[in-house]
Amino acid sequence: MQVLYFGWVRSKIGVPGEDIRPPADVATIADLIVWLKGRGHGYAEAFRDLSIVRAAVNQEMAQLDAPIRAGDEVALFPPMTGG
Amino acid sequence: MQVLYFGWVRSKIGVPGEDIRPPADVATIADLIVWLKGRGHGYAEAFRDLSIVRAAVNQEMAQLDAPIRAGDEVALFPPMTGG
Amino acid sequence: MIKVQAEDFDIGAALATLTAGKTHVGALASFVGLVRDIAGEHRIASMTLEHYPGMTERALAGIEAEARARWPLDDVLIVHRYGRLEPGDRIVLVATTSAHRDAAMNACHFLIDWLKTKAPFWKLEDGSGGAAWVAARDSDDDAAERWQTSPTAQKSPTST
Amino acid sequence: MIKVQAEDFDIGAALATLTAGKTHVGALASFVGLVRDIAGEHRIASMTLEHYPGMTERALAGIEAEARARWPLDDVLIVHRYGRLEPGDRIVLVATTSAHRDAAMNACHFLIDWLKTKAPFWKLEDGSGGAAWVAARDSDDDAAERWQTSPTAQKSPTST
Repeated sequence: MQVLYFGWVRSKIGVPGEDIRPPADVATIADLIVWLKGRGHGYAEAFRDLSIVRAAVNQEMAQLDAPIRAGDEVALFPPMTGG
Repeated sequence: MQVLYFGWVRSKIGVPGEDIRPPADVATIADLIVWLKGRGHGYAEAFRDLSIVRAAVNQEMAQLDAPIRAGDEVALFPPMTGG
Repeated sequence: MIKVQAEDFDIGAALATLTAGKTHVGALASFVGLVRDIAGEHRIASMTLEHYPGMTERALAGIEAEARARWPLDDVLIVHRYGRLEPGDRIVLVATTSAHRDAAMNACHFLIDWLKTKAPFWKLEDGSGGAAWVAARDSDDDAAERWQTSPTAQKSPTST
Repeated sequence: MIKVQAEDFDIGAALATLTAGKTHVGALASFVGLVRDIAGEHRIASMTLEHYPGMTERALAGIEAEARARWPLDDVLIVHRYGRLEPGDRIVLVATTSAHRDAAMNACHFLIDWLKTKAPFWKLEDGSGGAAWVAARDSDDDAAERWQTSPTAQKSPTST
Protein backbone atom coordinates (compact mmCIF):
# COMPACT_ATOMS: atom_id res chain seq x y z
CA MET A 1 0.00 0.00 0.00
CA GLN A 2 1.37 3.38 -1.03
CA VAL A 3 0.93 6.11 1.59
CA LEU A 4 1.58 9.79 0.75
CA TYR A 5 1.94 12.71 3.15
CA PHE A 6 1.52 16.41 2.40
CA GLY A 7 1.81 19.74 4.19
CA TRP A 8 2.69 19.59 7.86
CA VAL A 9 1.78 15.88 7.97
CA ARG A 10 4.77 15.34 5.68
CA SER A 11 6.96 17.80 7.63
CA LYS A 12 6.30 16.04 10.92
CA ILE A 13 6.72 12.51 9.57
CA GLY A 14 9.80 13.55 7.61
CA VAL A 15 9.17 11.65 4.37
CA PRO A 16 6.82 12.40 1.45
CA GLY A 17 5.50 8.87 1.37
CA GLU A 18 6.29 5.22 1.86
CA ASP A 19 5.34 1.74 0.78
CA ILE A 20 3.83 -0.05 3.75
CA ARG A 21 2.26 -3.41 4.61
CA PRO A 22 -0.05 -2.87 7.54
CA PRO A 23 -1.45 -5.96 9.34
CA ALA A 24 -4.67 -7.51 8.11
CA ASP A 25 -6.84 -5.87 10.80
CA VAL A 26 -6.15 -2.39 9.36
CA ALA A 27 -9.39 -2.06 7.41
CA THR A 28 -10.04 1.69 7.36
CA ILE A 29 -8.09 4.94 7.13
CA ALA A 30 -8.64 5.45 10.85
CA ASP A 31 -7.16 2.00 11.53
CA LEU A 32 -4.19 2.90 9.37
CA ILE A 33 -3.59 6.13 11.29
CA VAL A 34 -3.66 4.31 14.63
CA TRP A 35 -1.15 1.81 13.26
CA LEU A 36 1.07 4.58 11.83
CA LYS A 37 1.09 6.42 15.19
CA GLY A 38 2.86 3.41 16.65
CA ARG A 39 5.76 3.86 14.25
CA GLY A 40 7.37 6.81 16.00
CA HIS A 41 7.24 10.28 17.48
CA GLY A 42 6.83 12.10 14.12
CA TYR A 43 3.78 10.03 13.26
CA ALA A 44 2.25 10.57 16.68
CA GLU A 45 2.78 14.34 16.28
CA ALA A 46 1.32 14.37 12.79
CA PHE A 47 -1.84 12.54 13.82
CA ARG A 48 -2.36 13.99 17.31
CA ASP A 49 -5.53 15.90 16.32
CA LEU A 50 -7.56 13.91 13.80
CA SER A 51 -10.06 16.75 13.41
CA ILE A 52 -7.50 18.49 11.19
CA VAL A 53 -6.38 15.45 9.22
CA ARG A 54 -7.85 14.85 5.78
CA ALA A 55 -7.50 11.79 3.59
CA ALA A 56 -7.80 10.64 0.00
CA VAL A 57 -7.96 7.09 -1.34
CA ASN A 58 -6.82 6.66 -4.93
CA GLN A 59 -6.86 10.45 -5.35
CA GLU A 60 -10.47 10.90 -4.24
CA MET A 61 -11.34 12.53 -0.91
CA ALA A 62 -12.45 10.00 1.71
CA GLN A 63 -13.76 10.01 5.25
CA LEU A 64 -11.53 8.52 7.96
CA ASP A 65 -13.87 5.54 8.31
CA ALA A 66 -13.54 4.69 4.62
CA PRO A 67 -12.25 1.17 3.85
CA ILE A 68 -8.78 0.67 2.38
CA ARG A 69 -7.16 -2.37 0.84
CA ALA A 70 -3.80 -3.54 -0.45
CA GLY A 71 -2.85 -1.69 -3.65
CA ASP A 72 -4.64 1.52 -2.68
CA GLU A 73 -2.88 4.88 -2.81
CA VAL A 74 -3.75 6.51 0.51
CA ALA A 75 -2.87 10.17 1.14
CA LEU A 76 -2.96 11.91 4.52
CA PHE A 77 -2.72 15.67 4.79
CA PRO A 78 -3.95 18.85 6.53
CA PRO A 79 -7.00 20.78 5.29
CA MET A 80 -6.20 22.13 1.85
CA THR A 81 -5.25 25.74 1.23
CA GLY A 82 -5.48 26.25 -2.51
CA GLY A 83 -6.12 29.37 -4.52
CA MET B 1 -30.94 76.62 -21.47
CA GLN B 2 -29.08 73.80 -23.18
CA VAL B 3 -31.14 70.62 -23.75
CA LEU B 4 -29.49 67.37 -24.83
CA TYR B 5 -31.17 64.22 -26.14
CA PHE B 6 -29.78 60.67 -26.20
CA GLY B 7 -30.81 57.23 -27.41
CA TRP B 8 -34.25 56.96 -28.94
CA VAL B 9 -35.24 60.33 -27.47
CA ARG B 10 -32.63 61.82 -29.81
CA SER B 11 -33.68 59.57 -32.71
CA LYS B 12 -37.30 60.61 -32.42
CA ILE B 13 -36.64 64.33 -31.99
CA GLY B 14 -34.02 64.25 -34.72
CA VAL B 15 -31.38 66.51 -33.15
CA PRO B 16 -28.79 65.77 -30.45
CA GLY B 17 -29.62 68.96 -28.58
CA GLU B 18 -30.68 72.55 -28.83
CA ASP B 19 -30.47 75.90 -27.12
CA ILE B 20 -33.96 76.81 -25.93
CA ARG B 21 -35.70 79.59 -24.01
CA PRO B 22 -38.80 78.13 -22.42
CA PRO B 23 -41.39 80.53 -20.94
CA ALA B 24 -41.02 81.60 -17.31
CA ASP B 25 -43.66 79.15 -16.03
CA VAL B 26 -41.47 76.17 -17.01
CA ALA B 27 -40.04 75.49 -13.54
CA THR B 28 -39.38 71.74 -13.55
CA ILE B 29 -38.17 69.05 -15.94
CA ALA B 30 -41.77 67.83 -16.22
CA ASP B 31 -42.88 71.36 -17.21
CA LEU B 32 -40.10 71.44 -19.80
CA ILE B 33 -41.22 68.12 -21.29
CA VAL B 34 -44.82 69.32 -21.57
CA TRP B 35 -43.59 72.47 -23.32
CA LEU B 36 -41.28 70.46 -25.63
CA LYS B 37 -44.17 68.15 -26.62
CA GLY B 38 -45.89 71.19 -28.11
CA ARG B 39 -42.99 71.72 -30.51
CA GLY B 40 -43.85 68.93 -32.92
CA HIS B 41 -44.61 65.31 -33.70
CA GLY B 42 -41.10 63.99 -32.92
CA TYR B 43 -41.17 65.53 -29.45
CA ALA B 44 -44.63 64.12 -28.76
CA GLU B 45 -43.40 60.68 -29.83
CA ALA B 46 -40.25 60.90 -27.73
CA PHE B 47 -42.13 61.87 -24.57
CA ARG B 48 -45.30 59.79 -25.02
CA ASP B 49 -44.49 57.47 -22.09
CA LEU B 50 -42.79 59.39 -19.27
CA SER B 51 -42.26 56.20 -17.25
CA ILE B 52 -39.35 55.40 -19.58
CA VAL B 53 -37.86 58.90 -19.77
CA ARG B 54 -34.90 59.74 -17.56
CA ALA B 55 -33.32 63.13 -16.96
CA ALA B 56 -30.14 64.77 -15.77
CA VAL B 57 -29.55 68.38 -14.75
CA ASN B 58 -25.99 69.60 -15.08
CA GLN B 59 -24.84 66.01 -15.60
CA GLU B 60 -26.42 64.66 -12.41
CA MET B 61 -29.46 62.37 -12.50
CA ALA B 62 -32.66 64.18 -11.52
CA GLN B 63 -36.32 63.30 -10.95
CA LEU B 64 -38.85 64.74 -13.38
CA ASP B 65 -40.17 67.10 -10.70
CA ALA B 66 -36.70 68.58 -10.13
CA PRO B 67 -36.45 72.36 -10.63
CA ILE B 68 -34.54 73.78 -13.60
CA ARG B 69 -33.39 77.31 -14.34
CA ALA B 70 -31.81 79.31 -17.14
CA GLY B 71 -28.22 78.25 -17.72
CA ASP B 72 -28.81 74.64 -16.75
CA GLU B 73 -27.75 71.79 -19.00
CA VAL B 74 -30.77 69.48 -19.08
CA ALA B 75 -30.51 66.02 -20.66
CA LEU B 76 -33.46 63.77 -21.53
CA PHE B 77 -32.93 60.13 -22.46
CA PRO B 78 -34.18 56.54 -22.14
CA PRO B 79 -33.11 54.26 -19.27
CA MET B 80 -29.38 53.68 -19.60
CA THR B 81 -27.94 50.47 -21.01
CA GLY B 82 -24.26 50.57 -20.14
CA GLY B 83 -21.77 47.79 -19.62
CA MET C 1 -9.14 55.04 -12.87
CA ILE C 2 -11.86 55.77 -15.40
CA LYS C 3 -11.37 55.69 -19.16
CA VAL C 4 -14.10 56.42 -21.70
CA GLN C 5 -12.75 55.85 -25.18
CA ALA C 6 -13.56 54.75 -28.73
CA GLU C 7 -10.39 52.65 -29.02
CA ASP C 8 -10.06 49.02 -28.04
CA PHE C 9 -8.07 48.14 -24.92
CA ASP C 10 -5.47 45.48 -24.10
CA ILE C 11 -6.80 43.40 -21.18
CA GLY C 12 -3.41 42.02 -20.15
CA ALA C 13 -1.68 45.41 -20.20
CA ALA C 14 -4.56 47.08 -18.34
CA LEU C 15 -4.60 44.45 -15.59
CA ALA C 16 -0.82 44.48 -15.29
CA THR C 17 -0.84 48.15 -14.32
CA LEU C 18 -3.13 47.36 -11.37
CA THR C 19 -0.73 44.99 -9.65
CA ALA C 20 2.72 46.09 -10.88
CA GLY C 21 5.05 46.50 -7.92
CA LYS C 22 2.26 46.03 -5.38
CA THR C 23 3.09 43.16 -3.08
CA HIS C 24 0.22 43.91 -0.69
CA VAL C 25 -2.40 43.00 -3.30
CA GLY C 26 -3.64 39.43 -3.02
CA ALA C 27 -6.61 39.51 -5.37
CA LEU C 28 -7.37 40.87 -8.84
CA ALA C 29 -10.88 40.43 -10.17
CA SER C 30 -11.99 41.51 -13.60
CA PHE C 31 -14.93 41.45 -15.96
CA VAL C 32 -14.98 42.06 -19.70
CA GLY C 33 -18.21 42.60 -21.62
CA LEU C 34 -18.22 41.76 -25.32
CA VAL C 35 -20.61 42.36 -28.21
CA ARG C 36 -22.67 39.22 -28.92
CA ASP C 37 -23.80 38.22 -32.40
CA ILE C 38 -27.35 37.43 -31.31
CA ALA C 39 -30.05 39.61 -29.72
CA GLY C 40 -33.27 37.70 -29.17
CA GLU C 41 -34.10 36.21 -32.58
CA HIS C 42 -31.94 38.59 -34.59
CA ARG C 43 -28.37 38.34 -35.81
CA ILE C 44 -26.40 41.43 -34.91
CA ALA C 45 -24.07 43.05 -37.44
CA SER C 46 -23.02 45.99 -35.29
CA MET C 47 -23.70 47.79 -32.05
CA THR C 48 -23.22 51.52 -31.71
CA LEU C 49 -22.74 52.87 -28.20
CA GLU C 50 -23.86 56.43 -27.68
CA HIS C 51 -22.80 58.17 -24.48
CA TYR C 52 -23.10 61.51 -22.73
CA PRO C 53 -19.61 63.05 -22.73
CA GLY C 54 -18.80 64.64 -19.42
CA MET C 55 -21.61 63.00 -17.50
CA THR C 56 -20.27 59.54 -18.38
CA GLU C 57 -16.97 60.20 -16.64
CA ARG C 58 -18.75 61.70 -13.63
CA ALA C 59 -21.17 58.79 -13.36
CA LEU C 60 -18.39 56.20 -13.60
CA ALA C 61 -16.29 58.07 -11.04
CA GLY C 62 -19.32 58.10 -8.73
CA ILE C 63 -19.78 54.33 -9.14
CA GLU C 64 -16.07 53.80 -8.45
CA ALA C 65 -16.33 55.94 -5.28
CA GLU C 66 -19.33 53.90 -4.13
CA ALA C 67 -17.38 50.65 -4.57
CA ARG C 68 -14.40 52.06 -2.68
CA ALA C 69 -16.71 53.11 0.18
CA ARG C 70 -18.15 49.60 0.43
CA TRP C 71 -15.03 47.44 0.11
CA PRO C 72 -11.35 47.82 1.07
CA LEU C 73 -10.02 48.14 -2.47
CA ASP C 74 -6.49 48.91 -3.53
CA ASP C 75 -7.43 50.05 -7.02
CA VAL C 76 -10.34 50.21 -9.46
CA LEU C 77 -10.19 50.38 -13.24
CA ILE C 78 -13.15 50.97 -15.53
CA VAL C 79 -12.58 51.22 -19.29
CA HIS C 80 -15.78 51.75 -21.29
CA ARG C 81 -15.85 52.12 -25.06
CA TYR C 82 -18.28 54.06 -27.23
CA GLY C 83 -18.88 54.20 -30.98
CA ARG C 84 -19.45 51.44 -33.49
CA LEU C 85 -18.53 47.91 -32.43
CA GLU C 86 -18.97 44.49 -34.02
CA PRO C 87 -19.67 41.04 -32.54
CA GLY C 88 -16.68 39.82 -30.56
CA ASP C 89 -15.48 43.36 -29.84
CA ARG C 90 -14.76 44.30 -26.25
CA ILE C 91 -17.16 46.89 -24.76
CA VAL C 92 -16.12 47.32 -21.16
CA LEU C 93 -13.44 46.26 -18.69
CA VAL C 94 -13.98 46.44 -14.94
CA ALA C 95 -11.15 45.42 -12.63
CA THR C 96 -10.58 45.63 -8.89
CA THR C 97 -7.67 44.81 -6.64
CA SER C 98 -7.69 44.17 -2.92
CA ALA C 99 -5.79 42.33 -0.22
CA HIS C 100 -8.66 39.83 -0.12
CA ARG C 101 -10.58 37.93 -2.77
CA ASP C 102 -14.12 38.54 -1.52
CA ALA C 103 -13.66 42.32 -1.61
CA ALA C 104 -12.22 42.21 -5.12
CA MET C 105 -14.84 39.78 -6.48
CA ASN C 106 -17.85 41.44 -4.90
CA ALA C 107 -16.74 44.96 -5.86
CA CYS C 108 -16.18 43.84 -9.45
CA HIS C 109 -19.64 42.26 -9.60
CA PHE C 110 -21.16 45.37 -8.04
CA LEU C 111 -19.41 47.68 -10.52
CA ILE C 112 -20.63 45.86 -13.62
CA ASP C 113 -24.16 45.59 -12.21
CA TRP C 114 -24.30 49.33 -11.49
CA LEU C 115 -22.71 50.25 -14.81
CA LYS C 116 -25.58 48.55 -16.61
CA THR C 117 -28.21 50.91 -15.24
CA LYS C 118 -26.33 53.95 -13.92
CA ALA C 119 -23.81 54.85 -16.62
CA PRO C 120 -25.16 57.06 -19.43
CA PHE C 121 -24.72 54.76 -22.42
CA TRP C 122 -27.31 53.72 -24.97
CA LYS C 123 -26.93 50.88 -27.43
CA LEU C 124 -28.19 50.87 -31.00
CA GLU C 125 -28.09 47.39 -32.53
CA ASP C 126 -28.15 46.85 -36.29
CA GLY C 127 -28.68 43.48 -37.91
CA SER C 128 -31.24 41.10 -39.36
CA GLY C 129 -34.03 42.88 -37.46
CA GLY C 130 -33.03 46.34 -38.66
CA ALA C 131 -31.69 49.06 -36.37
CA ALA C 132 -33.14 49.10 -32.86
CA TRP C 133 -32.25 50.71 -29.56
CA VAL C 134 -31.57 48.16 -26.83
CA ALA C 135 -34.27 48.41 -24.16
CA ALA C 136 -33.32 48.47 -20.50
CA ARG C 137 -33.98 45.11 -18.89
CA ASP C 138 -35.82 44.54 -15.62
CA SER C 139 -33.23 41.89 -14.75
CA ASP C 140 -30.53 44.58 -14.90
CA ASP C 141 -32.53 46.78 -12.55
CA ASP C 142 -32.91 43.82 -10.20
CA ALA C 143 -29.18 43.12 -10.39
CA ALA C 144 -28.37 46.71 -9.46
CA GLU C 145 -31.01 46.73 -6.73
CA ARG C 146 -29.64 43.71 -4.90
CA TRP C 147 -26.62 45.79 -3.90
CA GLN C 148 -28.79 48.50 -2.35
CA THR C 149 -29.65 46.64 0.84
CA SER C 150 -26.49 47.30 2.78
CA PRO C 151 -25.12 50.75 1.95
CA THR C 152 -21.71 50.62 3.60
CA ALA C 153 -18.93 48.20 4.49
CA GLN C 154 -20.84 45.37 2.91
CA LYS C 155 -18.88 42.17 3.02
CA SER C 156 -20.93 40.22 0.56
CA PRO C 157 -24.57 39.98 -0.42
CA THR C 158 -24.09 36.21 -0.69
CA SER C 159 -23.32 35.72 2.98
CA THR C 160 -26.14 36.12 5.43
CA MET D 1 -9.11 23.69 -19.28
CA ILE D 2 -6.97 22.87 -16.27
CA LYS D 3 -3.27 23.67 -15.99
CA VAL D 4 -1.12 22.85 -12.97
CA GLN D 5 2.35 24.24 -13.49
CA ALA D 6 5.43 25.71 -11.84
CA GLU D 7 5.81 28.42 -14.50
CA ASP D 8 4.21 31.82 -14.41
CA PHE D 9 1.34 32.56 -16.79
CA ASP D 10 0.44 35.51 -19.03
CA ILE D 11 -3.01 36.76 -18.00
CA GLY D 12 -3.72 38.60 -21.24
CA ALA D 13 -2.71 35.68 -23.45
CA ALA D 14 -4.65 33.21 -21.31
CA LEU D 15 -7.83 35.27 -21.38
CA ALA D 16 -7.50 35.96 -25.11
CA THR D 17 -7.73 32.24 -25.88
CA LEU D 18 -11.10 32.05 -24.13
CA THR D 19 -12.84 34.55 -26.38
CA ALA D 20 -10.88 34.37 -29.65
CA GLY D 21 -13.27 33.98 -32.55
CA LYS D 22 -16.28 33.44 -30.29
CA THR D 23 -18.94 36.00 -31.07
CA HIS D 24 -21.57 34.30 -28.89
CA VAL D 25 -19.65 35.09 -25.70
CA GLY D 26 -20.84 38.25 -23.96
CA ALA D 27 -19.02 37.98 -20.65
CA LEU D 28 -15.54 37.07 -19.47
CA ALA D 29 -14.91 37.02 -15.71
CA SER D 30 -11.55 36.32 -14.16
CA PHE D 31 -9.78 36.17 -10.84
CA VAL D 32 -6.05 36.20 -10.15
CA GLY D 33 -4.61 35.36 -6.74
CA LEU D 34 -1.20 36.79 -5.86
CA VAL D 35 1.32 36.22 -3.07
CA ARG D 36 1.05 38.94 -0.42
CA ASP D 37 4.02 40.26 1.52
CA ILE D 38 2.23 40.14 4.86
CA ALA D 39 0.69 37.25 6.81
CA GLY D 40 -0.76 38.36 10.15
CA GLU D 41 2.10 40.20 11.84
CA HIS D 42 4.87 38.68 9.75
CA ARG D 43 6.57 39.82 6.58
CA ILE D 44 6.65 37.07 3.99
CA ALA D 45 9.80 36.40 1.97
CA SER D 46 8.49 33.41 0.04
CA MET D 47 5.60 31.00 -0.23
CA THR D 48 6.10 27.43 -1.38
CA LEU D 49 3.05 25.64 -2.74
CA GLU D 50 3.07 21.91 -2.37
CA HIS D 51 0.50 19.89 -4.28
CA TYR D 52 -0.58 16.31 -4.90
CA PRO D 53 0.31 15.54 -8.52
CA GLY D 54 -2.45 13.61 -10.21
CA MET D 55 -5.08 14.31 -7.62
CA THR D 56 -4.71 18.06 -8.17
CA GLU D 57 -5.70 17.80 -11.82
CA ARG D 58 -8.61 15.47 -10.94
CA ALA D 59 -9.87 17.77 -8.18
CA LEU D 60 -9.69 20.86 -10.39
CA ALA D 61 -11.45 19.04 -13.24
CA GLY D 62 -14.17 18.04 -10.76
CA ILE D 63 -14.60 21.64 -9.62
CA GLU D 64 -14.77 22.78 -13.25
CA ALA D 65 -17.43 20.14 -13.96
CA GLU D 66 -19.44 21.33 -10.96
CA ALA D 67 -19.34 24.93 -12.23
CA ARG D 68 -20.42 23.85 -15.70
CA ALA D 69 -23.34 21.90 -14.21
CA ARG D 70 -24.51 24.97 -12.29
CA TRP D 71 -24.13 27.71 -14.89
CA PRO D 72 -24.38 27.93 -18.69
CA LEU D 73 -20.67 28.48 -19.33
CA ASP D 74 -18.93 28.60 -22.67
CA ASP D 75 -15.48 27.88 -21.25
CA VAL D 76 -13.58 27.56 -17.99
CA LEU D 77 -9.86 28.05 -17.41
CA ILE D 78 -8.01 27.27 -14.20
CA VAL D 79 -4.24 27.76 -14.05
CA HIS D 80 -2.71 26.94 -10.66
CA ARG D 81 1.00 27.19 -9.91
CA TYR D 82 3.08 25.21 -7.45
CA GLY D 83 6.62 25.58 -6.17
CA ARG D 84 8.42 28.56 -4.66
CA LEU D 85 6.84 31.97 -5.17
CA GLU D 86 7.61 35.44 -3.88
CA PRO D 87 5.38 38.39 -2.92
CA GLY D 88 3.72 39.83 -6.01
CA ASP D 89 3.93 36.54 -7.89
CA ARG D 90 0.75 35.15 -9.45
CA ILE D 91 -0.56 31.95 -7.84
CA VAL D 92 -3.78 31.14 -9.62
CA LEU D 93 -5.95 32.29 -12.52
CA VAL D 94 -9.62 31.39 -12.77
CA ALA D 95 -11.58 32.56 -15.80
CA THR D 96 -15.05 31.84 -17.11
CA THR D 97 -16.93 32.85 -20.24
CA SER D 98 -20.66 32.84 -20.86
CA ALA D 99 -23.30 34.56 -22.92
CA HIS D 100 -24.37 36.38 -19.75
CA ARG D 101 -22.49 38.26 -17.05
CA ASP D 102 -24.15 36.77 -13.97
CA ALA D 103 -23.26 33.23 -15.03
CA ALA D 104 -19.64 34.20 -15.72
CA MET D 105 -19.25 36.24 -12.50
CA ASN D 106 -20.93 33.76 -10.18
CA ALA D 107 -19.14 30.77 -11.64
CA CYS D 108 -15.80 32.56 -11.31
CA HIS D 109 -16.52 33.41 -7.67
CA PHE D 110 -17.67 29.84 -7.02
CA LEU D 111 -14.54 28.38 -8.59
CA ILE D 112 -12.09 30.41 -6.51
CA ASP D 113 -14.08 29.73 -3.34
CA TRP D 114 -14.07 25.99 -3.95
CA LEU D 115 -10.41 25.96 -4.98
CA LYS D 116 -9.49 27.33 -1.57
CA THR D 117 -10.77 24.30 0.31
CA LYS D 118 -11.15 21.52 -2.26
CA ALA D 119 -7.94 21.60 -4.32
CA PRO D 120 -4.99 19.68 -2.82
CA PHE D 121 -2.51 22.48 -2.28
CA TRP D 122 -0.67 23.39 0.90
CA LYS D 123 1.21 26.61 1.48
CA LEU D 124 4.45 26.98 3.40
CA GLU D 125 5.26 30.59 4.19
CA ASP D 126 8.77 31.73 5.08
CA GLY D 127 9.57 35.16 6.47
CA SER D 128 10.09 37.17 9.62
CA GLY D 129 8.13 34.60 11.63
CA GLY D 130 10.16 31.65 10.34
CA ALA D 131 8.69 28.92 8.14
CA ALA D 132 5.09 28.02 8.84
CA TRP D 133 2.36 26.09 7.08
CA VAL D 134 -0.66 28.23 6.29
CA ALA D 135 -3.64 27.03 8.32
CA ALA D 136 -7.00 26.54 6.68
CA ARG D 137 -9.36 29.39 7.55
CA ASP D 138 -12.92 29.03 8.77
CA SER D 139 -13.87 31.94 6.53
CA ASP D 140 -12.74 29.91 3.51
CA ASP D 141 -14.91 27.01 4.62
CA ASP D 142 -17.83 29.41 5.01
CA ALA D 143 -17.16 30.85 1.55
CA ALA D 144 -17.21 27.37 0.01
CA GLU D 145 -20.30 26.38 2.01
CA ARG D 146 -22.42 29.28 0.81
CA TRP D 147 -22.49 27.69 -2.65
CA GLN D 148 -23.80 24.38 -1.31
CA THR D 149 -27.41 25.46 -0.84
CA SER D 150 -28.64 25.12 -4.39
CA PRO D 151 -26.90 22.23 -6.13
CA THR D 152 -28.03 22.79 -9.72
CA ALA D 153 -28.90 25.57 -12.15
CA GLN D 154 -28.25 28.18 -9.50
CA LYS D 155 -28.66 31.65 -10.90
CA SER D 156 -26.95 33.51 -8.11
CA PRO D 157 -26.66 33.18 -4.36
CA THR D 158 -27.18 36.92 -4.12
CA SER D 159 -30.69 36.87 -5.53
CA THR D 160 -33.40 35.37 -3.42
